[in-house]
Amino acid sequence: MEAILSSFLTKYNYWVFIGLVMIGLYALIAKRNLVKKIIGMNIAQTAVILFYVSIGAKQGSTIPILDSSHGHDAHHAVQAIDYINPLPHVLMLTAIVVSVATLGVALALAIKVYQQYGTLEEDEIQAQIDKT
Amino acid sequence: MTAHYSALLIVVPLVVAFMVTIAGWIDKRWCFPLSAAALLATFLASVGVLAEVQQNGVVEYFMAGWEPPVGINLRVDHLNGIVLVAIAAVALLNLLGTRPIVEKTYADRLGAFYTLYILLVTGLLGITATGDAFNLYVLIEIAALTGYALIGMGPGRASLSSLNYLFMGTVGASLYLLGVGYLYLATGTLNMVDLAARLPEIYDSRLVLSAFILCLAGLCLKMGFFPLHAWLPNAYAHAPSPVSSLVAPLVTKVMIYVMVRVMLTVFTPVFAFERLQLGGSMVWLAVIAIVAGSFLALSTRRLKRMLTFIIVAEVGYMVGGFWLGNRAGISGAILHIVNDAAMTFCVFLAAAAIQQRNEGETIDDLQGLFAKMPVTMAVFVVGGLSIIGVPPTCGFFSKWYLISGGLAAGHYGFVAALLFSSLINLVLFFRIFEIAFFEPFTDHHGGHGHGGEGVHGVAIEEAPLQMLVVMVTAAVMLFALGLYAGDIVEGFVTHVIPAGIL
Amino acid sequence: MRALALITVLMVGGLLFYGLPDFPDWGDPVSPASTHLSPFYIEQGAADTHAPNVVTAVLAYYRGYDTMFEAAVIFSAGLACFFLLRTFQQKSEETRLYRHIPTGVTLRIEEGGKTPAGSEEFEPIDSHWVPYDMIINMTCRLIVPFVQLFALYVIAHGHYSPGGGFQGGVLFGAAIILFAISHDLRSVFRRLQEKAVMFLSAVGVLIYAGTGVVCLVLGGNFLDYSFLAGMLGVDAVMARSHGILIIEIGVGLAVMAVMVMLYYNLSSAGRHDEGL
Amino acid sequence: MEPIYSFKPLAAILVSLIAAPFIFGSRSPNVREGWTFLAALIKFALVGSMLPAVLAGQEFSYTLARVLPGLSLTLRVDAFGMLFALVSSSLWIVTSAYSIGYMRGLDEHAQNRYFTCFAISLSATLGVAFAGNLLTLYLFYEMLSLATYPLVAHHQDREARTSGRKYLLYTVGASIGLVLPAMLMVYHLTGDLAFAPQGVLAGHATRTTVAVLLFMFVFGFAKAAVMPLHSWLPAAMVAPTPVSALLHAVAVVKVGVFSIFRTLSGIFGTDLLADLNLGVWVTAVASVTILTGSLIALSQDNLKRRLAFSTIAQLSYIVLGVGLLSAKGLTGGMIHIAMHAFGKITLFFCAGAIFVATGKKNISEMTGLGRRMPITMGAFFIGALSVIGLPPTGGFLSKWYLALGSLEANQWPILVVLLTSSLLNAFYFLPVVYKAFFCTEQESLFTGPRKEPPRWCLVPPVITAVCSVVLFFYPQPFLKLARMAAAALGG
Repeated sequence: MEAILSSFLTKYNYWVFIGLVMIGLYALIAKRNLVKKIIGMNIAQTAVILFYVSIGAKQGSTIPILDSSHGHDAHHAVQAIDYINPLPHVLMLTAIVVSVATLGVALALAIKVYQQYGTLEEDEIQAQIDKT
Repeated sequence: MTAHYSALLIVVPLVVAFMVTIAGWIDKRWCFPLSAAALLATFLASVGVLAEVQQNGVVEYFMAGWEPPVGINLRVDHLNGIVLVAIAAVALLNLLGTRPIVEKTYADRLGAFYTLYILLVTGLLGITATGDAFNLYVLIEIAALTGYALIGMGPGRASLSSLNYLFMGTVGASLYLLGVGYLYLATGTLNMVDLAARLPEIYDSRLVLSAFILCLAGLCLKMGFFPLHAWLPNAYAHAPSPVSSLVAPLVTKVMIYVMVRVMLTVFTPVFAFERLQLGGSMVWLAVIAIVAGSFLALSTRRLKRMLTFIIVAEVGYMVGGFWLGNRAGISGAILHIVNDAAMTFCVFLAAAAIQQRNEGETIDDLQGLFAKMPVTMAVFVVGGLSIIGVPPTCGFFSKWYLISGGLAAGHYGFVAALLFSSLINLVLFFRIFEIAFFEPFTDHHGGHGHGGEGVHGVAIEEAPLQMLVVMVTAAVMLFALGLYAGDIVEGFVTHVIPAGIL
Repeated sequence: MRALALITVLMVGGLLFYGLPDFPDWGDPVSPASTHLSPFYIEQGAADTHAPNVVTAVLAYYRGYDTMFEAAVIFSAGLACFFLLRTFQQKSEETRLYRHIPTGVTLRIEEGGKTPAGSEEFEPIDSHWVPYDMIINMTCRLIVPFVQLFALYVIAHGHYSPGGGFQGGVLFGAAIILFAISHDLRSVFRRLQEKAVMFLSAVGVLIYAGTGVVCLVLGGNFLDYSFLAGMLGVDAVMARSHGILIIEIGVGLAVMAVMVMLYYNLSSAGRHDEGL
Repeated sequence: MEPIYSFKPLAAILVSLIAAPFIFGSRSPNVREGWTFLAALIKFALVGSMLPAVLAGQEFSYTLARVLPGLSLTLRVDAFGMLFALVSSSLWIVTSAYSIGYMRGLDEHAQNRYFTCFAISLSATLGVAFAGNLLTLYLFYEMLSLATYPLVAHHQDREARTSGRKYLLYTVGASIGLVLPAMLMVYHLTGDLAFAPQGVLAGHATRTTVAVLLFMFVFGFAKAAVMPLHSWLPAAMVAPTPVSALLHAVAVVKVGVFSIFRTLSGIFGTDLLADLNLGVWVTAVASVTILTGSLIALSQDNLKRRLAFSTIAQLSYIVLGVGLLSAKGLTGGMIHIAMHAFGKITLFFCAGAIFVATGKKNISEMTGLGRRMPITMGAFFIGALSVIGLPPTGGFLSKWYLALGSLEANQWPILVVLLTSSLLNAFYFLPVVYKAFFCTEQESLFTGPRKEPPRWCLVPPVITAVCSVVLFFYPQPFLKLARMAAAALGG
């Protein structure tokens, strides 16, 4: 128990991300409304972003924008330990864009489905398909 | 310029894609020639890269001039070299062949169609060429997004199928992304080769195992490996014909390539085959996939749907062959990636031509088609024979390797599944041939009605010439790939497989 | 379905939890992720690119190839929405609706009826009730230029502070969307046509990829901005800095245009009438 | 001796393949048949031109493509292959002539397709004859199955469709299900599939494995119609008679037994089979097929079906020949390919000619037919003699050798089987002839003057009947080729 507790305390970010992934996936699979599914998908994607950003964190460091701003006075060396890991942020910028793009296309498809069937409930759509 | 071939084969279509959008708003007539020129250039570049690989071994290209792991690199070896050529060739041929259909169906949004088409191809090429695990994810999403859009424009249930595909595809890609994240957490790098170098010390870590399973699960979902295939038949069967003849041959195959790449290059066979001992269970899953795919294909009478279930079975071939973990099996899987792309393209293009001519979509609508569309049906027969695995078409030779892999591994279940699926394919295709050949049948002996010249009895209504030329080229390719199977394996595939694998 | 969902979720969750014990602690400064590659970026980034914002340096330079595809992804999304939804059919002319601009009164004209004279005072509308609120209208009109200005700042200042093409582009797009929400789509179309949006999105990404191609033509590898030095008349490091700015502008354009395009198509379901 | 590397074998195969599109595209029947004859004659000439060298002990070879590492598509002409090629290419000429008469006589539909498929089938047959390894053989074997499918289902009615399905299911099904895995297993065990005089399998496999492989091959080549995989053959009799004649008396079924023969001698090796004492199992299977086939033939009233069951029985003679594992037995088996071909094709030609002239298919309706069509029935009689194995016809020679072979192998039961079978053959053939000629006026179902079938249908059976007789007195070059081949196998 104590191990779990300490694991939770030292890694709570990761716990949260796993929870979010599970919530998102559950919504994506179990919900019968297409928009709810889309929301679930987005939650899962956001959870992944949280995970990556968590990787980048470093205790006692600041955002990766260098202090000695205009870079020319390079005489005081930059210490990597002072700044958090920029790479996950870079990656997540990409992932955010991807999730926005996916969301856009998903919504467009949902609109198309709605135009076609007049509903976004999967059961009702299925009933219409079975009828024909 | 030769040094830049590997970059050009991705950059050229990418740049042209944006130009096509612009051209679409200025003068639509430019869309097709631009696209065709771009894909032709890509094809030539891919051949150039392959030639270079053949001569000097692995070709690396450092984006922005930074060597990995700092920058992103393209890394083309024998494995992705042939896959690149296959993608470029199929994409180009399909573009040329389906032009009549596309220009009729999407006249009002031609620019968008061709842009999405080229971006999809770019995505696939990028997936294949890249040496960076995260870059792979971005490109998977490019290929996927454009694919959803193209598939969603089909008739009938296409938009719903495409939305389901989107859900599944996103989950698959997210799982893969999580896997990469776990790997990054464990090693601090994203480059495949660097990962492979840093992983062995921590093979025992739970992180690596979960990363492995996440990547594998994500990729299995993306490739439509049974039982994660549910999205595939609907999406591919309802897609517009010119799109299904592009995505059906390429997308799943590229995902299988990614699996092979990740397993061979990132995790290395030592981990994938020796430490985990996953092979046996994966092969049994593949057996189930093959058998289930075959039965599902038997159960439908819709032409394109049947073909998609065949793809489900074929995915089983390749996954199973790879996880046999021996030289013959992996060779067979890799060879089958190329061969299956060619033969799936062949049959889907023929199906596109058929559906364009007669509106029906079940196999019962194909009556008398041999007389009406002899060339199309001849191509369809060649494709079918290749899928059945009749020599000297290429399908036979990859099956040959897969079966010998199964024998060498002593995995008789896999051998039996392959043979079983061949027999089912025989039934599937001859069911179609029979209908197309003999119906509407008449109960007479001697056929006095036809006056001896049955061929000229029905007016020939062939597909447009452009399509025919492409189809015939594809059919000839099936024979060529078959007759040169030995050279392909010796020249390329053997270099891919690590020496440790027997 | 629920049972299936539960099983899947538990399996995925279990798998994710399985790896958890071997995770480094959150914020551990000596985890592999923080020690292998990132120090290089932090220590070298500014020296290589003159961009103190290391995220920008990595995003637009070291991993610029990724970012180019990121831009391509967003471009594809915009184009996909257009492709999927846009309908070009003319609406049937049976009933038409007009609004008297000064009073906000809606006119309904049955089939065969005459169009109101003095079209300066009337505008065609698409639904019976169109929200039209002067306060919101004016407020948004006032806000929009400032948002746009800020967006430009975010794009331009990406080297030195959090920001860059994506963020700035989204802000700019948001400004336009805000205008569209507070007025209606037609008024946006008068200022920013669909065709222009399409052009801008393509041109934006083309600027990015084209910069890469220029580098390639000048003898470097794709996206290696240091080879722009000769053309820009600066040293290699500065050339990279400029290169980053150029592609940030391209990204900004593309993202802005795509945001607007997504809104255009999603809000009107592709009909390009008044929208929401 | 080094084989002569020559393009000729490939050319001989390709001739009819190249002619196929021309035949298919022909606008008039005369052009089409012109192409067919041209192809047939060139093919025969090409095969014939290789004969002297082969008789002198030379071999020809040609490698098409290296399809798998260490395995290529290789053509190789040796004495046995030559024998088979000679039989099929010479009979194609005769059959082409007969086809013209038959197809025109009945005004059949889709004749272009018919002649095209025929040409492709012949290519495949020669390919099998000249195959230098098992893979090549398998390739042409499959090609033959597919090319003959439209011929079997030619009539496009329900019966033809069912038969076509059955035909495909048996031949392709068995080859994919049995031959392919067996072939792969052999490749896996030995790394080689070339036909070697003493096989390649020796020393690579246990007795059980060899036995399993043996049965997979024997039954897998379902074209040989070894029971229980025989029932496609009677079903396939719905095809037009020239198809039954050439394909189901010569090309297709002989390809089946040829393949078994080749595999057993070239892959397993006679010594291996003898050492493991497996030949006796092959002879047992063959004997069962011989006796059962003959018995069923007795009960058939439809002439073509009776011939089909007779074929099933006769084919197993050849399998029996290889099962005996003795030089005489092998020789007998091989020349039986030629002798049975000439005899059986005569019978089928006659059956077809009867159908064209009178429309009769059943034996019970043929009483007194000899008066109406004496030449046709005369040819039928000679063909029957040959199949029964009575002098002065070629069939006697092959049976003689088979009998000698069984004595050489000390297998008395086989001799009994042979004799019984000959007796049964006589029982089901001679009454047909007897009733046709020797019946009273009242019994005769045919009245009126002599009326032979059209010339194109009449001449071919006469030619083949004459050949059957000639072969008894002058069995060369077939006997010489068979002896050479048997000697090479060293049985």
